[in-house]
Amino acid sequence: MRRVKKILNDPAKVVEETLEGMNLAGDGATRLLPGNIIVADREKTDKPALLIGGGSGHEPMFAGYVGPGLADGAVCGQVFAAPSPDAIVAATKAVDCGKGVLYVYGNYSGDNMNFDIGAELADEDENIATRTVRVRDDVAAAPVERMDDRRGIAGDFFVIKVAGAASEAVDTLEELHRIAAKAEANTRSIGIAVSAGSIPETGEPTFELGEDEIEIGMGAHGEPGAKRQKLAPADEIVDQMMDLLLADLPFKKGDEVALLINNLGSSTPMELFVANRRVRARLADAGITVHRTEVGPFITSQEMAGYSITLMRLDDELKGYLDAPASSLAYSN
Amino acid sequence: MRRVKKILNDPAKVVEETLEGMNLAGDGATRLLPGNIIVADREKTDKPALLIGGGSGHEPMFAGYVGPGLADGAVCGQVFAAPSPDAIVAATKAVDCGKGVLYVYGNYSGDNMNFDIGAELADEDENIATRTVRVRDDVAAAPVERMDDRRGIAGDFFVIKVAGAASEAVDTLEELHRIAAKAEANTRSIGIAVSAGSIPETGEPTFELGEDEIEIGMGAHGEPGAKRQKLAPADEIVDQMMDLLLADLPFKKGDEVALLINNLGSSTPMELFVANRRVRARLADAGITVHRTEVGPFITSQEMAGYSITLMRLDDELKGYLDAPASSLAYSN
Amino acid sequence: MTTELDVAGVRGMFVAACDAMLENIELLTHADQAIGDGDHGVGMKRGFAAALAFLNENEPANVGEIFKGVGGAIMSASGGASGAIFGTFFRAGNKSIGDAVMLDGAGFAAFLKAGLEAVEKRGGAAPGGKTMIDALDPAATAASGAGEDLEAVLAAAAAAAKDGVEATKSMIATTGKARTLGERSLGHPDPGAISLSIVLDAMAKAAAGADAATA
Amino acid sequence: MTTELDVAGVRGMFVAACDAMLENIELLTHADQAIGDGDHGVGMKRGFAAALAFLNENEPANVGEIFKGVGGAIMSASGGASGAIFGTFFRAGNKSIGDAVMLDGAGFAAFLKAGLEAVEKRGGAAPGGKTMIDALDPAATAASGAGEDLEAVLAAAAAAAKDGVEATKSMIATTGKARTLGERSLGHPDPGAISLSIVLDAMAKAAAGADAATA
Ligand SMILES: Nc1ncnc2c1ncn2[C@@H]1O[C@H](COP(=O)(O)OP(=O)(O)O)[C@@H](O)[C@H]1O
Ligand SMILES: Nc1ncnc2c1ncn2[C@@H]1O[C@H](COP(=O)(O)OP(=O)(O)O)[C@@H](O)[C@H]1O
Ligand SMILES: [Mg+2]
Ligand SMILES: [Mg+2]
Ligand SMILES: [Mg+2]
Ligand SMILES: [Mg+2]
Repeated sequence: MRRVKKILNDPAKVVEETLEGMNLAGDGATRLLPGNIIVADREKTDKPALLIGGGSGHEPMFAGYVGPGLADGAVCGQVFAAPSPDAIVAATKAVDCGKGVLYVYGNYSGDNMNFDIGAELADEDENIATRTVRVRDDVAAAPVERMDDRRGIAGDFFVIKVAGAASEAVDTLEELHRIAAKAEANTRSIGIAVSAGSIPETGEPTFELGEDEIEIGMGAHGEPGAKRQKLAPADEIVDQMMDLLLADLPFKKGDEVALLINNLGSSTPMELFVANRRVRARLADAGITVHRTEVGPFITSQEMAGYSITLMRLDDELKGYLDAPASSLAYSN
Repeated sequence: MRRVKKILNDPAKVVEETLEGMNLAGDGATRLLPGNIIVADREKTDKPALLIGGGSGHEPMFAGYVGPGLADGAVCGQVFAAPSPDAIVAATKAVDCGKGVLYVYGNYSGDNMNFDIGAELADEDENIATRTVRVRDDVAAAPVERMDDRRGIAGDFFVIKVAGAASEAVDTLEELHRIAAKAEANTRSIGIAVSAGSIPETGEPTFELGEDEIEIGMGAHGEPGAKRQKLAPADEIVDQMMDLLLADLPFKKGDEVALLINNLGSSTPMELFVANRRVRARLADAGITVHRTEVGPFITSQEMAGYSITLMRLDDELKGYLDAPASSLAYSN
Repeated sequence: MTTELDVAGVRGMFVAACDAMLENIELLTHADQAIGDGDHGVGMKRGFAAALAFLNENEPANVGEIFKGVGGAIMSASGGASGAIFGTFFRAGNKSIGDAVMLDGAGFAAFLKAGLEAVEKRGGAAPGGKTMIDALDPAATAASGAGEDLEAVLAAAAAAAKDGVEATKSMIATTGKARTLGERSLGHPDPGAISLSIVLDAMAKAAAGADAATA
Repeated sequence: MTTELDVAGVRGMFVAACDAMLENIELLTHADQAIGDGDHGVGMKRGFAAALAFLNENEPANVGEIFKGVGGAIMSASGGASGAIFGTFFRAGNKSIGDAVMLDGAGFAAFLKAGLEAVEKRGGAAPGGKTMIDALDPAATAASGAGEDLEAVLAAAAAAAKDGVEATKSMIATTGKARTLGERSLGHPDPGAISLSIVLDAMAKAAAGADAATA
């Protein structure tokens, strides 16, 4: 099989070296702890804390979103593999300020199991209360009746942004959980891909697509989507995506939304902006207004070529937290 | 020749559609004018203005850096082609506040000629004074004795950031020019690539590299670099780059720098962070401290895989402008 | 027949399982590329290498400590779904076997039963969902009907797990990253099921070999 | 021999040049891929398509207006180095020819000389730098020695430009995007020189054809 060309050292150490580089890029804003944990380097304040995490290989997600107004820490697994319970417990201890810790992560069986074990250990061994919000924004993964079978993709970012801002503002873990859960419940995404990413350690593309094929509903690890079809003009592809997305929550006339177009890796920014043009036309047609747009690499899937579209339906509370100041390696506001 | 797979509409209209999408993504912060011009949508204040521009295909450069604390406008050519003089004149008129306009762009013969013609027309027909700073940061393009033969790559960003902040603070075009020229004079970059980008309208890779080859000194349009060699571990590649970079200005013990690691397109963020790790080790060895780091896609070259490293040597004045607040589609501070 | 093994024997059986896993990484990678995200091989490599290190660097006082150490090593070094699953699976052996210093067939069958329950509880998956449970569940059933003799129990479990892997080919995934493949997952075996089968097969062979050596 | 052309004849000669350029886009693309950034073909396509539109949609009153309109269309539609260069080149014809209503060989030779000077002034490149100047400079020289007859002057200029293109193959680029190629630019012709040669060749053929038609 074709081996992917990358500029790396030992692929087995890529996660450790990546996190070292990310921590250094923070120029003092973060600290790197054993177990592939990055935490914000600031005085502990008396607040419920936010811990995020998941498999690596999606940079800048998760460690790029650690800082004031965002997460207090990120616990990072190996490439496409959830972090282990002991790392999760160590990260939980590191971020807890005495008011407990909210976990926000994508809904995958690996993450669910490892964070759940971590939560049990944090409770039993460390006496730290935790709550969990699993992001299930990918409409392609399962019908709406089976929300729990849906995986978390770029919607992670909006939930993290809202939860990060809320964690600075509210007093209890319950309240933080309520707000993050509301953000999650109002977020929907759909992804597509035209070529595969690869895991550095294997160096092989995780799937194969024909020269003129596109996968609608592609997941952030190259998991298959809703369907595979012939490549078509951008406007047609975006229309298919928007049809699935708008129908799902559903988003309705008069809704106000935040919009995120996420680069899964090596799509050109041009393609994302061309898509945005059509997304906005569709939203205007549907009578939906956009409060805020983000375009760029928020959660990548190695060098996969493709992108996803995310909408979060807003109310005044969510809007306030979304607009609140934030500062981190990958997102400032 | 292999055709590159992208999600576009009519490739001949890709620049227009991209700019439409970029303008919409600003959610009201910018306006799109005829001639592929994006300007900040704000009250004209009594200040020397900053106009940036160049060929398209490098998104988010240039139109992504329009906003308070950054450029007042960007004039965008077709893919990899400088904008025409008439568009430059129109953009000059749109951003001028009565105190003249500074042009900042990369040093390419196409940009130089078109902006020079534009400047002559702005002077003759519109009575608008202009000054120019051409960014010549690419150390691979020519020896230091022939600075004018060097092209502008990711160093554009630092010069734009400093000039944008300065344009809000100073009173005259001369003073703005002095500061931008100082930023330019203190900025050096070096790029590498492992695979090519393509121009949407031709759909063909702009160069070919062997399966285990890397080009050291690759330019932002796929122009060849200093040399082509076998791929090696990241640390060795970064060492080669740092050797060229540090020797050039030269950067010396005790210097304080800003650091930018720019994704040329489809390198994975992991690769950039792994590189940052080694860059920081080399800088520490050389007794150079880093004031601020940026990592991500600042000036891309379509889907080229590769990255560049940029250093700007700082003094208190440059540091102040670099840290000043800025807000735009692609960079906020 | 190897009726039972002492602590050193159990340790040897686990070393054999680790070795077998480490020899089959590419197979697991390709299985996960076909219907998952391609990382099952590297995950198992990290986990079983850590388990091997544990076995090489420690002197377990009883059989339970071996199960606990191996499960803990896999859980913390593998990460991912399979780290939690295989970690949970082996650690269940510590609870069911505890500080026993000998492992016989009934003990191993009890471990498989406890492991299955723990995995089902942790992951919420059920038989038929195209996971390692579809190798584990038949293995546990076969083991519980195979008497007291360790070698016989292991042989029965390994054979049943192997059939279980085959059976996963005709299942449509309902759990994990293969879920959205739907019908496209047909024809491919489940990667985690393959891993379990490799482990049980290596253990069965080790137990048979231990017999030959001491017979 | 076509000694001179009126406004309609000059217009026809430019239409032929535009058509020839538009037929050779891929050639130009590949030439620029070899030593530049690959956009020369699409740039010339935009420019000469705009020039053709100008020619089709306007009724120029004199020869100078044709040169000015074509140069302006290319300059604003092409962009890039070649837009400025070819735009500057053709616009120089307006200054040298002005409101004349006939174009003869001496007039064309004067245009090439003025165009060369304008291009050198605008871009700062000199002969030997592997640019379109290496086709234009010999063409201008050949034209100035070829007398008054337009057809003869064009034939001489076109032949010299063609040789000029050949000569660029053995030059090392010192300007533009091919500069950093250094010795690697050897063996490849300069894309802009090819364009100039196509233009002059098409004009020469058009002038010869115009003759044949009116002979
Ligand atoms: N909930 C679950 N219950 C049992 N086994 C599971 C569960 N989820 C996943 N698995 C097993 O884990 C295997 C995948 O492991 P791995 O590739 O390492 O994890 P990931 O899905 O995180 O990439 C699957 O083949 C399956 O056998
Ligand atoms: N300074 C210059 N003087 C004369 N011709 C030039 C100059 N710079 C570039 N050219 C011509 O322009 C051609 C490249 O055109 P094009 O590919 O359209 O521009 P770009 O370099 O902006 O991509 C070169 O082949 C060369 O003939
Ligand atoms: Mg995984
Ligand atoms: Mg160009
Ligand atoms: Mg997997
Ligand atoms: Mg070119």
